[in-house]
Amino acid sequence: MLVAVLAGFILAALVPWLQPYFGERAGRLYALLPAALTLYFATFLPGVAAGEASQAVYPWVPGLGLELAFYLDGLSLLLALLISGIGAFVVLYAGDYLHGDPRQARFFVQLLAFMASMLGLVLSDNLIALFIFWELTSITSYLLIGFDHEDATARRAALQGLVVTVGGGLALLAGLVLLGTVAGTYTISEIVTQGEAIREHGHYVPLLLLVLLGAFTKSAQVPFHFWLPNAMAAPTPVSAYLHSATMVKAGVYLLARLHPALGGTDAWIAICSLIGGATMVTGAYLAVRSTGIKWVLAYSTVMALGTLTMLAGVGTEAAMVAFVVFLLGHSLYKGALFLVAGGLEHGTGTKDLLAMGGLRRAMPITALLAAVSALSLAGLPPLFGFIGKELMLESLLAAPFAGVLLTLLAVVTALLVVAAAGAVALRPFFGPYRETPEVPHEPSNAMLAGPAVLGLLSLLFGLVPGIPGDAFVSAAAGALSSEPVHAHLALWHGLTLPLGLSALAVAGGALLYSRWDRARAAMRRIDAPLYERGPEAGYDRLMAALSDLARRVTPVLQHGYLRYYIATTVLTLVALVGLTLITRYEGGLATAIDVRFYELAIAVLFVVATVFACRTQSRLGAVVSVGVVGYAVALFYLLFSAPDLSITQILVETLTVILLVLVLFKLPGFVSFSSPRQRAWDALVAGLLGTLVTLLLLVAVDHQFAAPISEYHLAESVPLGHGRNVVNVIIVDYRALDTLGEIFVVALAAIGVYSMIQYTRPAREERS
Amino acid sequence: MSLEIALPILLPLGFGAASLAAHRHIALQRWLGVAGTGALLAAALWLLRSVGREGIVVMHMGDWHAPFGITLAADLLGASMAVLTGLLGLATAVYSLASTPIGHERYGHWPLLHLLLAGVTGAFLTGDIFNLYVWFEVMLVASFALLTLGGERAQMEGAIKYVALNLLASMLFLSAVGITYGLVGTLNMADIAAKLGEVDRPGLVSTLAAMYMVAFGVKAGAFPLFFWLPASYHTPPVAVSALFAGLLSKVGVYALYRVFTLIFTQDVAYTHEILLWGAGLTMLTGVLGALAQTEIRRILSFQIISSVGFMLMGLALFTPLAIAGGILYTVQDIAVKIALFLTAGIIFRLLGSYRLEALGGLYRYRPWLGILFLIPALSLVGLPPMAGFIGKLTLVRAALEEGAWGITFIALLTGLLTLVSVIRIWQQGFWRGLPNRVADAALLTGERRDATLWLMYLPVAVLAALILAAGVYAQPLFALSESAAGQLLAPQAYIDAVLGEGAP
Amino acid sequence: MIRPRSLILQTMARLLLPLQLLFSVFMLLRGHDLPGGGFIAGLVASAGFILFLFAFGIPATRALLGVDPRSVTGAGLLLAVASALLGLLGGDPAFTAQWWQPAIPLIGTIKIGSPIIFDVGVYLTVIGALLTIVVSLAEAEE
Amino acid sequence: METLMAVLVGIAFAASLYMMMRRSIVKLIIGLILLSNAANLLFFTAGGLTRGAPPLIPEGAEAPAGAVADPLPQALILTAIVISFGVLAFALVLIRKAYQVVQADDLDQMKGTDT
Repeated sequence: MLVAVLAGFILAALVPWLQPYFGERAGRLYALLPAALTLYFATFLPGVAAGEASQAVYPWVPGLGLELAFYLDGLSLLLALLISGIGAFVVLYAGDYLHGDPRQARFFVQLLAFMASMLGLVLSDNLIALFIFWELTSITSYLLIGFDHEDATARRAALQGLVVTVGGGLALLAGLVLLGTVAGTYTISEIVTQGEAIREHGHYVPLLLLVLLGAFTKSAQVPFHFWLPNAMAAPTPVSAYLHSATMVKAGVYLLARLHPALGGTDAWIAICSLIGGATMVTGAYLAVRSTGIKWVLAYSTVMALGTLTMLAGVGTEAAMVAFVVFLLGHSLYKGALFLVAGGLEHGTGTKDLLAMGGLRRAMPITALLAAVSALSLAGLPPLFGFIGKELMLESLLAAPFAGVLLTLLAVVTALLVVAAAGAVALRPFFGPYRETPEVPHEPSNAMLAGPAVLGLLSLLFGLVPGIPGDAFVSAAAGALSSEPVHAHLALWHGLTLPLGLSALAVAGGALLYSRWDRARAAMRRIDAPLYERGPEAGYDRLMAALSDLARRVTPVLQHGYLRYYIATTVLTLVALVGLTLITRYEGGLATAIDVRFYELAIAVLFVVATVFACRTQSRLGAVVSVGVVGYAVALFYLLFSAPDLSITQILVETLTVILLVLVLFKLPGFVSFSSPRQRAWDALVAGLLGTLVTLLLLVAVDHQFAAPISEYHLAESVPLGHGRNVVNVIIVDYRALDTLGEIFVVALAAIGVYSMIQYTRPAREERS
Repeated sequence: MSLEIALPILLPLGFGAASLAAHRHIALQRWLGVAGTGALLAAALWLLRSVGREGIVVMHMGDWHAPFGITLAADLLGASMAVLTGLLGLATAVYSLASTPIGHERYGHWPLLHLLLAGVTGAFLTGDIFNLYVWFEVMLVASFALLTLGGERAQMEGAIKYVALNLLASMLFLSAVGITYGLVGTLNMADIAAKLGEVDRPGLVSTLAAMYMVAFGVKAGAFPLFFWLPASYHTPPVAVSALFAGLLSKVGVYALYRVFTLIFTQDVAYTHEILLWGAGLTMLTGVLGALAQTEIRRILSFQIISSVGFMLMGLALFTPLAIAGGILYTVQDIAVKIALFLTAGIIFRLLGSYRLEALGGLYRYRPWLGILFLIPALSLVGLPPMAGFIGKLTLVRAALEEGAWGITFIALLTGLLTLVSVIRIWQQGFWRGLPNRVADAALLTGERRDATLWLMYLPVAVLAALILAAGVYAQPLFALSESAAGQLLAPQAYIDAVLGEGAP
Repeated sequence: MIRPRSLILQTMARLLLPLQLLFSVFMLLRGHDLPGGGFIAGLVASAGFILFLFAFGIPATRALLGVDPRSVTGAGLLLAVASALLGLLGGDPAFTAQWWQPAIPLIGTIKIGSPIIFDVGVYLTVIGALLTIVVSLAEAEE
Repeated sequence: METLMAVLVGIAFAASLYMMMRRSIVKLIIGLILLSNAANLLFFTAGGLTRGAPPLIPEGAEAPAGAVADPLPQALILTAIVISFGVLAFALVLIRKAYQVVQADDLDQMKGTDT
């Protein structure tokens, strides 16, 4: 199974080398991989139908609980088949769709990597591994949406999708880690068995919210639905893939997968069914309102995702069966419709439904294929979409929470979707013929293969629902609930309430389609204000506010004034060290005053010179007083038994003064730039630091917890160090490494000085 | 006798001295540059191998037994950091062959490079607090000189802030060392830890801890002490920026890790709480700064700060997993930052600008460069399958296990904002078409060839491959970080190794 | 600053330089036992050269030195590093002191050790570095 | 004496910081020089003050006669003095160069790299 997941990545990595050899035919070659994978996964069907699950575990980072664990049950098999199966057609289709495009190689790299990530996602049995694949789908789909990257719209859409899904992904990460911590394992198949313990844990609500946030952003639930239609900027094969089978399904897949662990609580049911229901209606409404073919389809996808979320929320056995059937049905018809839309766009040069008309003569096969899949979308018999819709209505009527409301929403949705399906399947092909930018023509066979097969399946599964029913619907639905499920799918359930509601919806939808143009105009009038304050405007405003915040905050901190940097640093020191000292130190200060007269004299000299250096307006005065401070320090060293220090200090101070003189007299004289108020404030900060240092030193000299190690140095200096000046022995022997560092510092300073003075780089000098 | 611990310090010192002595012979200096950094990498790898096999490696310099002389001591953290120093030194040296202006080479680029690395490895490997100060200064003065090499106005303006603030921090550090010596009469860090461990005065020890925290906080670029970093890091030639970005602030972080696991562990509830606040604020201010910038190197400079927040977060949480996460994050971040800066240098070579508004067309003409950029950029954001993801995952997991909701939220939010800030480079520089105002895109489009460009690509490619490999095959790095964290949290072993069994 | 090349200064510098150099070597060698050492000695020697520089200007100083001060710095650093490596050659840790006490006719027994070689390295580095700084500054002033 | 010295060190720190917060780069350098002296003096005081007993061992003796000053802080401060000298020499030339390229002594005119 590892090979199955990795194969896509490996092939993606090989594409840059394969492409030059196979050129235009490369797409057909790559399609062999997903096709082979479909066959491979199909071999699991009998086992899964019998209720078995396959597992494979490869260690990855054991210390983190991260392993490449794969688990194949009904649910993951269903999705794996959809991904690889539709993937094969999409790859095949893309080769022709991008005919002659020099970026083909790039496209296939991204597409194959996306497919592999998606497979990894649905097969992972480890929360972290699932998350890794989850993020990989976000990244690869970012690259795919932004494929036409020199177009600003595509860039914007790609970024929007990335920010929304990665943002949600981060919440998901926290949620999954929390879930793993609560459950004590990251293995999903173990987690789902301990649902009760998890639901009763104190962290249940936060972790549920985090996981749902991740799932909802990925699956474009209200109010995060806006990124999905914008992602239409992607080339059509991508849209098909992203929207039909895959990325957006990742969120609802996660809901389904974790349902046994997290589902069934009031919070779960309420949030999922209400958000799902709202998304469903919103998606359907917006689909009717749109005129771009891909937009209609994208919004109807939003509708489907909302439906699935709602069903996952309802969570009854019937809802689970409806979930699986609806998911399968949607993947089939939506994949086909996107490929048809791509064919239309390819054949006519426009995406606008209003610009098309009467194409049934020029593109009869396309028209037929569109009709089949659109019927399934509209939920009309005998197509598979009908079965899904009936099951949904049935389960909603029996929903434990807000059943009436949800049913009502579903009927309204069904009505709207019928109209939208009409717009897609009827509008371009019937009515008067309209001129399109390109002379309409049928797409190539490779491009028709996908919609044909998918449409056929919609029809076949609708007519003989036992095929999917027996093969995996029961098994998949069983994975969603804790108990085994036996689904009996049938086209005809008798004259039931759902059937009546469906009929009502179809009639209403047909009516709406007949007044489509007027209805759209009315909608636009009504909802215009909503658009200005809708979620997408919110996203834009949030991003703008973010930039604005950054641009406001940063100059407050990084303002360029060195003196405030210094003041901030010092005040931080005073705050941290000073507060610690005041609040936590228990003990006294050294106060013994034992001062000789000459020491006091030097001290006075030191203070006077220091203060003078600060106050003087003359450069020479400053230099001299700095020198005096230095010599006073040297005197202290001498008085307190440090002759080496004293000599060094005198020599260094002399040299410093020489350098100061050499440099300062090239510079302007002292000027007071600061106001008296500024100076007072600076003096306050400086005074705080001075006080702190004095206090610290008083505390330090009052304590000595251990005898200094220098007793050893004194004792061994002659016998082992061969020297009687212990300071020098320390410098060249005991601690020679310090001295080595020190001379390197001096040498480095010399290099720096030399280069600063001697080397001025001519402007824009480039190396030849 | 463990020669391998002295070599990572002495080799760059020797090569630096030799490069200085050979100041007239640039070709020779170039050879010494690559050979010296290569030798450093080899020696550091040898050291890491020894530490992995035998535990902490110790050398008492001058044969003066600890605590009387200076003792070098390498645990897994120190040795790994030395390896990274070698790796990045080599990467920068190779990159410099093609990118450093000839005048810079003539006026000291190569000796400065070696000596900067010597200061960095010295800081990573010394076991003596005063000696740490000395290596800080070696590193600092080398960085001063590298920063100002070229003498442009921006460099001078940045350097003044860099010098003043770092000097202030050095003096604080020196004062803290003085007070430490006054209290316990010793300088060996293991000995300080042992002796302070016997002192039951948490208030006093915490005060001292706060001094070190501020001093190292400046060096690390933590909030609110980071100002010098964004003011200066974008001003020198890009190879130098890269080296600074990769290594310098990490030395400050390393020093915090060292003293706050070895010495100041008496009042963790207090000191590490402060660190945690610092970590969160550092992340947020750093990433907000990055969002406000429109020039690649400035964006990256602020990102350095934000990353430092993540490193501190690991230390502040102070659990084995958190520290492992912090180390892992630090290790990958070093490679990430240098790779990003080096990529920025390639972009500059191709388009002649670092300003986002003047970039474009890179993905169309240089898709491989795009991949080389995306790998470290995604690692920076913390997205799989890069090494940065493993680091961030470990940190988040450690934080959630501790119930540290606040820092988790900030860390995740920072991740998202980081994405927004670096993806702009991608959107503008790589995805957008070539803007009209680009003066000369002949190199980009391949109309003009540049024979040395591969020397710039090579180090980036190697680093990107390592980042990707460390993310996909994450177990070795994670295990290393885990063991390193284990060593840090069991300081007695370090103390015993340095002072000898049965030491006080 | 380097204008006034008075005769007195020149004479003084000419006289003082050898004395200061001699004194610096004295400080260097006695440093192990009494106050002094490589750094102080290096400062003293540099002071002599700096005085000479002020008296006679840069070309004369360069001619007197004969080598680029940067080379002196490099040589001093190499010597210091080499003395650190001496210990490694003997199988001891770096910097391990190696002492020899050869008897030299007329002078008697003297002690030579790697710490003293190290101190000579310090001495040379300090001279080289200081002269690099001062000479470049002086050059910039002209 | 330690008490007096602590006060002196505090004054030196305050003075150096005050100078570092001026707008003039020349004053900045004066502040840095004072700062390094202040830090060295702090170290010296923290290491303990001893009058008139330098850590020298008389000719012929193996160990010092009686108590002498602690040699270790002295050696460390020596190192610190030299390091500070190197850094200050660099900083001094840096401000000179900065003045040359910016043509002003005012730090407020040197904030182009921040914003």
